[in-house]
Parts: sequence; structure tokens; C-alpha cells
Amino acid sequence: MPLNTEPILLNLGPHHPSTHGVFRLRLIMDGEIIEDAEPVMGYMHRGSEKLAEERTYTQIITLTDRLDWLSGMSNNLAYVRTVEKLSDVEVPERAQYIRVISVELMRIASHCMALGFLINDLGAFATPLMYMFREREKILDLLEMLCGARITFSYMRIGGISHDLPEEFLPALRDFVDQMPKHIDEYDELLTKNEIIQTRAKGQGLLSAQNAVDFGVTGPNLRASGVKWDLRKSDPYEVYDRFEFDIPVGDHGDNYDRYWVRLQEMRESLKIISQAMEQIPGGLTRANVPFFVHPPAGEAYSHIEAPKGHLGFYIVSDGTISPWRCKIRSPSFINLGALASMIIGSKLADVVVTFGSLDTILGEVDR
Amino acid sequence: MESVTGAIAFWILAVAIIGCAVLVLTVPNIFHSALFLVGCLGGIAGIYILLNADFLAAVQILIYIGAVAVMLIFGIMLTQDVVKSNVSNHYRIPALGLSGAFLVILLTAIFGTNWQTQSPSTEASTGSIADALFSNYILPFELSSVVLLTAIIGAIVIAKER
Amino acid sequence: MTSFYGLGALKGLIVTLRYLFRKPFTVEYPDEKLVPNPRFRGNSFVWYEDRCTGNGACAKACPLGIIRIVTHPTSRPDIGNLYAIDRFDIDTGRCMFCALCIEACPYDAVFMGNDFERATKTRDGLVIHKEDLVTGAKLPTQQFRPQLEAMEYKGEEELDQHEAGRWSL
Amino acid sequence: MSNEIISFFNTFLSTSQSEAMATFVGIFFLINFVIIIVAFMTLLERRLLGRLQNRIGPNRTGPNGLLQPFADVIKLLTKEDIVIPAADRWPFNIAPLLALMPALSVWIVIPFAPTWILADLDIGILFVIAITGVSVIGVFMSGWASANKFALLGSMRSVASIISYEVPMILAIIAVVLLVGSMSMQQIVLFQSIPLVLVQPASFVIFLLAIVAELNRSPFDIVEAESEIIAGYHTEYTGMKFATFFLAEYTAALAWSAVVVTLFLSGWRIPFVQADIHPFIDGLVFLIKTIFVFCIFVWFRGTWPRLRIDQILGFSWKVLFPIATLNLVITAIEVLVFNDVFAVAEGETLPTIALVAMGLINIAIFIVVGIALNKFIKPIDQEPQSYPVTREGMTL
Repeated sequence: MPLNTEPILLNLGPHHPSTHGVFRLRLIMDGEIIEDAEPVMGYMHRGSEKLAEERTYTQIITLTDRLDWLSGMSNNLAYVRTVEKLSDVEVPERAQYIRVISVELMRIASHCMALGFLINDLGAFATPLMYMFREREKILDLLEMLCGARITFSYMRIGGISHDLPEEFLPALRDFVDQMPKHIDEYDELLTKNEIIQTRAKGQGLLSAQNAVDFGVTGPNLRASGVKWDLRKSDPYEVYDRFEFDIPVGDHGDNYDRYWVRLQEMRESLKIISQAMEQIPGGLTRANVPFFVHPPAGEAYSHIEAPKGHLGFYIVSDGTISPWRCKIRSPSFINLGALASMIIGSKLADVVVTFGSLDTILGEVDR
Repeated sequence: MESVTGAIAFWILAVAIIGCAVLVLTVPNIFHSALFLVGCLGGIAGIYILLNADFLAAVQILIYIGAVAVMLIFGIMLTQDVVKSNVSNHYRIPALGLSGAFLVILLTAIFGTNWQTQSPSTEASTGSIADALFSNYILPFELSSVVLLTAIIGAIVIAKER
Repeated sequence: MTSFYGLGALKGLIVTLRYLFRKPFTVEYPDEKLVPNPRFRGNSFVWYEDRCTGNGACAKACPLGIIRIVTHPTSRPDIGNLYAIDRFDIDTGRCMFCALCIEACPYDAVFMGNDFERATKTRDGLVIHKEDLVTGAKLPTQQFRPQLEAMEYKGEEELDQHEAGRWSL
Repeated sequence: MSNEIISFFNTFLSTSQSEAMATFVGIFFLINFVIIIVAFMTLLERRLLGRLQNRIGPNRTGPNGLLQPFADVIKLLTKEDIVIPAADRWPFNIAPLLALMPALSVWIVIPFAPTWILADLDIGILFVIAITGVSVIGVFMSGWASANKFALLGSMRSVASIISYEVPMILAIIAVVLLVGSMSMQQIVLFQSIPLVLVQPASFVIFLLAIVAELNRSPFDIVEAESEIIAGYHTEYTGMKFATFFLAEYTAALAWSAVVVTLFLSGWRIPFVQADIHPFIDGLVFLIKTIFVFCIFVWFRGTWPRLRIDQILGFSWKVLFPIATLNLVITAIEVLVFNDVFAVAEGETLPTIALVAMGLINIAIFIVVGIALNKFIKPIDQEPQSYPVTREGMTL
């Protein structure tokens, strides 16, 4: 019997507890089932790209901290690598190792937050989130040791890093690397085998490998769909080719795989850190680069594997002290493009979970 | 109902029930009228309590408020534009005839019954209701079970995804 | 599936139950304060008037342009001609504590401070004026100051202008 | 206790008047007592959740944070009372009261001690079920009247889950009532020479899960799932109206904890001690047990994520309902057989040894059925349909 029914239009956000910032999702729903979805972005536009055009190259580092505020180090690295490529600067080896260590620490911290908020979106009352916050605090303590700040690091410099390691850093890092696997095991015990999480997250928010590639999805989201693609292996930068680590790959591309891949990546990052700690050489940490960098006129694009995916910077220089154009290829923005195709047909409760599993940071989406 | 308090309670309840019943019919907003129906049914439960029929009162609340009224409201909430729609429609005359016939039946029953006035017994009514249900009224009881079962199966058939 | 259905959820319960008997990780802030790192980029600045030449390197390095310096030429018998600082205002209401100004200063005149309790009720209250900088606690941090790192200065006692710089005046 | 109050009023009032006065005084004390306890329960929950999450929890207001509930109330009282223009004013305002009323009414039949019960109704447990069913109306009214889609979704979810979970819950209760032979709460307590949780483990588990759903607490808290529908039916409420909803929720949680204690944990009786001592001690024992059960809810909330609405309803109808029915049939047979074997006369109850034997049989059946069911549950690993996956990496 056909009933004369009318779809509900629901505005999820921009003010909603689980939109991780100010993100708006216009949902057309039949009861609780999503028929159509339209992401509306731009509520957090801060004009980072435009601001970059009137800052000197060194000053732009402070802008990149604020793109994805959960992984400032990675953003710093992606930016300074582009400028180094543009002006052909050789980075000392010690600086490269320190960069790798700090970026991998950042990746663990970012994945901690991603998983914590994902489980929160699944409905846990913040318990896993609090545990993961605790580990993130430890990482932030370590990074504070390096650069004196906890969120907005501004640690990388063109041609190196701003400070050498303090004396107490490596022992503290060793402690952390020893402790962290126990905590990850604990998350495993608390979450991975939990039937509630399995029933909720398995088979939901499916993103096929073909779709993921077509949408340009990168990072853990792509790998959860089964594509073994990681810039650290595929296009090694810094000293990543000297470490042994695996790239965890999911089977189905559902929410559970995205969770699982991130958990495994935390373990792999720990492997990289402990190898880097053993291999780290002495020497300078900063090439001889002036404070006001003048790259030659030209353009350069460089990308790294940030915790959320490929983070690329495209910089056009006209030979002055500030770039003529700075374009940011932010992973969150491009990953978000796949959201609508993933949630159509699922229930409202799974929309927030799928959105959470993409690990989107709105600062990076709207830039 | 000898005590004064009992009498006061009865009159309050009676006025409330009739008032709610009238409002059910007259209120334009159908959601409000459903809520008044809840009040009406609740008042009847109160009358049962006054008559020391506590089992009946509990069942009245459980079934009529907890199930029937909730289903009604559920239906109202899921129906599109129900507030704006016109409740009294072209079925007015058949409805009048039906309710008039029902009124006649009720009045005949009321005036035809030989009402015995006696103070309500203070004994627990649960046991006697159970005895009556499973001895004298076993056939209606079983029949109603069958009806309910049919309803459940019907619900499953309707709700089954095709 | 080898395990019993529901066992995973019950295991989770045991994990949380263990925490019921553990000491909380958090500390009670006003009663117990965590010690910031010696390199900590605090919410305040340390400035040595005698080290500052008023060259404005910090103001130029600042991405937000929130350092305001006003000078006039003068001379001192012991040193010679130099600029006297009339105003040295830092609007910390807009500052993002990137420490680029510290990095830019060639004379080690300005340092990050390690204070972080500077809440006020007005935006004007967040502007650090020259007078505040002169009278403020001289507790610099190691941010961009390797000489402090070398002397293992942890920010416990005040440093005067002779001790703080790479070379004394 | 009531006798003493009646005799006190008898000194200057007639018998019927003093009975009415005694009831009035009893209700007055009961409501205030319950609300004070509930206020501290909110604090207990927050502190406990804090500890489960490896943090401290609110402890700044008063010694150890004991004044926190009062601070909360003062804050909520002084907030602006917003009624949004689109709201259906009359149901909007009355809904919090309708939500609170049933939660408080349940306490009438809760036995704190042998004599400390406001009304030992013959239909005690039926009264509890009936009166809590009314709370749905309050949820409904608020969801409708808020003119908010999230609130409407919340209240529709609420009704769906409450109606579903009432079925296994009542079936679990019927098993107990069958065993005891009475619906009176005091009779149920007096029957329990050993706690009924040992005799009826399946009923206990089903009942516990069903009331977690009925109370909209985690992992069944889809009604106010803050990550999906913000706060559900009370999204648009502020100030004291919101506080009333909050109070209703926690009063109901505590009331259901008390019902669990009465039905399954031998009420005010100290386990394995037969004599009832002073009513005060009995009351204390009852309160401690109740708070313990409440802490179990908090523990669940602190650990588990939330299920989805269809999974919750499916769990009720596909898992709990069959088990409850099976349990009911087994209990009915057991009661018949044991009454024969132990030659229990009319009006007497089963001896303790019979209960122990019954408990052992039930636990054995429970485990066997559990293992058998485990074989039938589809492993979740195979459920999602898998897309064809290209595993080879791409080249630049």
C-alpha cells in the first residue's frame, strides 16, 4: 500500500555535538534512513591561503599549525618541505630524523583523537576518549620539550628545525615508546573485540577501493578500503626509506576497518620512532638559511603523508619574501567529498559514525 | 463511598473525565485531543481505585494509557500535516448515525441493568478476577488471545520489508 | 568465531573497572600545578631594556605585527649614540606565541616568559606595555636561547641582563 | 512506622482523618528523601564516571564536591526559562511534570524495611509497570511540543524502545511472580530466603537489560544520543524544566534499581541472615543495595558505546523475548513439579532447599542455552558485503 509520505529535511549542524567543529550536513531522510546528503562547508573559512600571500616564508609556518590543529607538526613539515624544494635547500640528516620522530609522534596523537572521537560518536560516554587524551597529553609533553608549545608548534624551519633535541628528550621518548604498546593493547581489549562496536561499525559506511581512488580519498581512509598506498613507502620523503614498517590495510572499507587501520598505524608509528631513535646521527639541525627566505621565482608542489592523508602545498614564488600563491591540498577536504556516497541508505545514527571515521578536521576543510 | 474524602474524589474525577471527554471532541488540534483522551482514561483508572479495584486500575493504566493512547499518539505524530487537516469530514452523517446507535445500546444497557448498590469490598480483587477468567470466561479469554496473535502476525506481515 | 558472544563487551567492563581503583591521571589545577618545560613558550614576555637597541627586528618578524616600538635618538656617555625606547607594547590579546620575535632578536633582549595565568577582563588588559615589561618578573625560558640551555637555567630564579645574554653588556 | 504516626495524629483527629494525615506525612517524607538521594546520585554518577575515566570528577564545591548537586540546582534555577515561539505551549510546559510523576509514584510500593512501605499494594509490581508506562506520554508531549526534528526523532525512538522492552521485562517479572505466588512487593521480599538472582539468573539478566533500555541509559540510550540527536526530546528545554526531566530520569533510575533489589536481591534482607533486625538497619541495607545496582548502570555507561535503534529493537525481540519466554515456561514447569515434590500446601512457600535446587537447574539450563545460542549467532566478520578490492599499490 503506497503511503503519501514526505521526506524529512534535517540540518545536521553547523551546531551539532558530533560535527567536530562547524560542519553542516543537509540530510533528506525517510524516517531514520538517509536518502540524500549534501555537505555544506565554509563555516570555518579563515583564509589561510590568502593570508599566506602577505606573510614571509618563515611566518607562514605559524599559519600551517592551525590547519589541522591535531597534527601541527605534519603541517609544518609539509610546508617547509615545499619551500625547501622551491629554494633547493639541503636539510641536515639529524634534522630529518628529528622531523620524522616528531611527525610520527604527531600521527599517534592525531590517531588517538580520531579513534577517541569515533568511539564517542558511536555513543561511548567519553571513556575511551579520556584514555586516549591521556596518551596524547604524554605526546604533547614530549613535543613541548622540543619546541615549548603543545598545539601550535611552529617547530619546523626552512632548512631544518628550530631547536635541537634537549638532553632529556630521548630518555623520555624511550619511556613513552615502551609504555605506549601497553596502552594500545588496552584499547584493543576495551574496543576491538567489543560486540557493540563490531555490530555498529562493521558493514557501515562502505567505501569501495574504486570509489576511494575516484574520490581522491587518501590516508588511513584509503588504506581501510584496501588500497596499499602510503607516501612514506610509495614516495619516500625525509628518511622514511631507512625504516622498516608495515602498512596496515583493511578489507571492506567500512567504519570498523577505518578504526582498525588507525589502531594498527599507531603501532607502526611506534616502530618507526624506535628505529629512528637508534639511528639518529649527530650534527647540525638547521641548514644555513636566512630568516627572510628569498626562493627563486618558480613553483613547487610537495606532499607528505599527514595523519589524515596527503597534505600537499603548492607554492608559486615571484622571488620576493612572500609567496605569490599558496595552495593547500588538505586531506580532510578531499576525504569529505566521499562522505555523501558513503552515508546514503544508512541510518542517522551511522551518519555521525561514518563522518567520525573519516577523521575530518574542519580547520583543514575550510582553511 | 461513604467517607467525605471519597465523595470529593469521586466528583473531582467525574468532572475531570467528562470535561476531558468533551474536550477530546471539541479541541481543534488532534494531538491535544489525544492528550485529553489520556486524561479521560486516567480518570477512569482513578474511579477504579476508588472502588478498591486496584488490579483493574493498574491494568487500565497499563493498557489504555501505556499502550492504546501511545499507539494513537504515535500514529498522529507519524501522519503528515495532521494538525492542519480537517478532522470533521464528509463522514459526518454516518458517524452521527453510528454513535447515536451506540448511545442507544449503552443507554438500554444502563437502564436495563439491575444495579446493586453495595460498598466496594476491601478484599484483593486479583485472585477473583483470575478465577473468573480461567473458569467462566475461559472461552472469551482464549478467543482474545487468538485475536491478539492474529494482530501480531498481521503486524509482522505488514512491516516485513518487501 | 571462537569466543563466546558478548565476552568482548564484558572484557571492556573489566578494563574500566580496573581504573576505578587507580589513581587519576589528572591533577587538580589550582592546588597542584604541572611544571612547564624549560623551553615553554609562556603567555608573557621578558624584556631587558638595556639590551634592546630598538632595531625593531622582533616587530618585523612578528607575523601579526603586534609589537609596537617607538624610539628616539639619544646618547649615553658610557656607550655612545643609541636609540632610547619610548614605547615597547606587545598586544598579547592577538599574540599566538610563535616565538619568531625571540628568534629574530640579535641582541637577546626579548625572551619568552613562563607565566601562563594572565586572564583579564578586558582586551586592553592583555597589552603588555613597556612599564610592565620593565617591572615584570625576569623569568625567561630557554626558547631560542641556547646559552640558557647550556647553563641549565630552568626558570626558577630571576636572571638579570648580564646573565641572560650570550655576551654581557 | 505508620502506626506510630497514626497514633500521634489520633490524639487530636478522628481515625480516618489521622490515617489520611499519616499517608500525607509519609508521602511528604518519601518524596523529599528520594529527591535528596537522587541529587546525590547525580554526584555519585559523575564522580564514578570520572574515576572510570581515570580522572577525578567534580570535587570543588564543598568537601569532596558534596555540594555539587545544590550548585547544579541553583544554576538551573537561575537560568532563563525559554519557551520557543514555535512550541506547543501547553504540552511543552506540562511534559516535564508528566515525566516526573510516574518516577516518583513508583516509590509508593518500594519496601524499605518490613514496616517501612507507604502502601503494600496487593498488585505492587503490576503497579510499578503500569505507572512507569505513563512516562512515555511525557516524553511524547515534549518531543511533539518542542517543534524540533531532533526532539521528535528522540521521542519516537523512545516509544519504540520502551514498548519493545516492556515485553521481555514483564515476562521476566512474571517468572518471579509465578515463583513467589504474589505480586506484593513485601511478599516477594519475604519469599527470598536466598536472593532470587541465584534462582532466576536469566530473569535477572533480562530484567536488568530491559530496564537499562527502559531508562534510556547506555548502551541503549538512543533516546538522548548526544552524538546523533543532540539531547533527544529535551533538546529545547532550559532551566528548571530541563532539571525536572533530569530529575525524572534519575529518580526513575533509582526507582528501578530499588525494584531490582526487591525482586532479585532479597530487598531489605541481609543475605543469609534470616531475622529482620531494626528497620533502620534494614532500610540502610536496602539503600546500599539500591545504590550498588545504580552503580552497575553507571559502569555500563562508562564502558559501552551505544547500539543503533534497529539493533536495540532487534535485540529485544530476537534475543531477550525468546529467552524470556523459554525461561517463563521452564519456571512454570518447575513451580508445578517442585510444589508436588515438596508437598507445599496452599498458602505456603517453597523451602530454601527447593529454591537452591531450582537455582542450580536454572543456571545449568542458562549455560546450556547460552552455549547453544552462541553456535547460532552469525559471526559478524562475515556480515558486510565486501567490494572487490584492488590490493596492488599504484605507482607515481
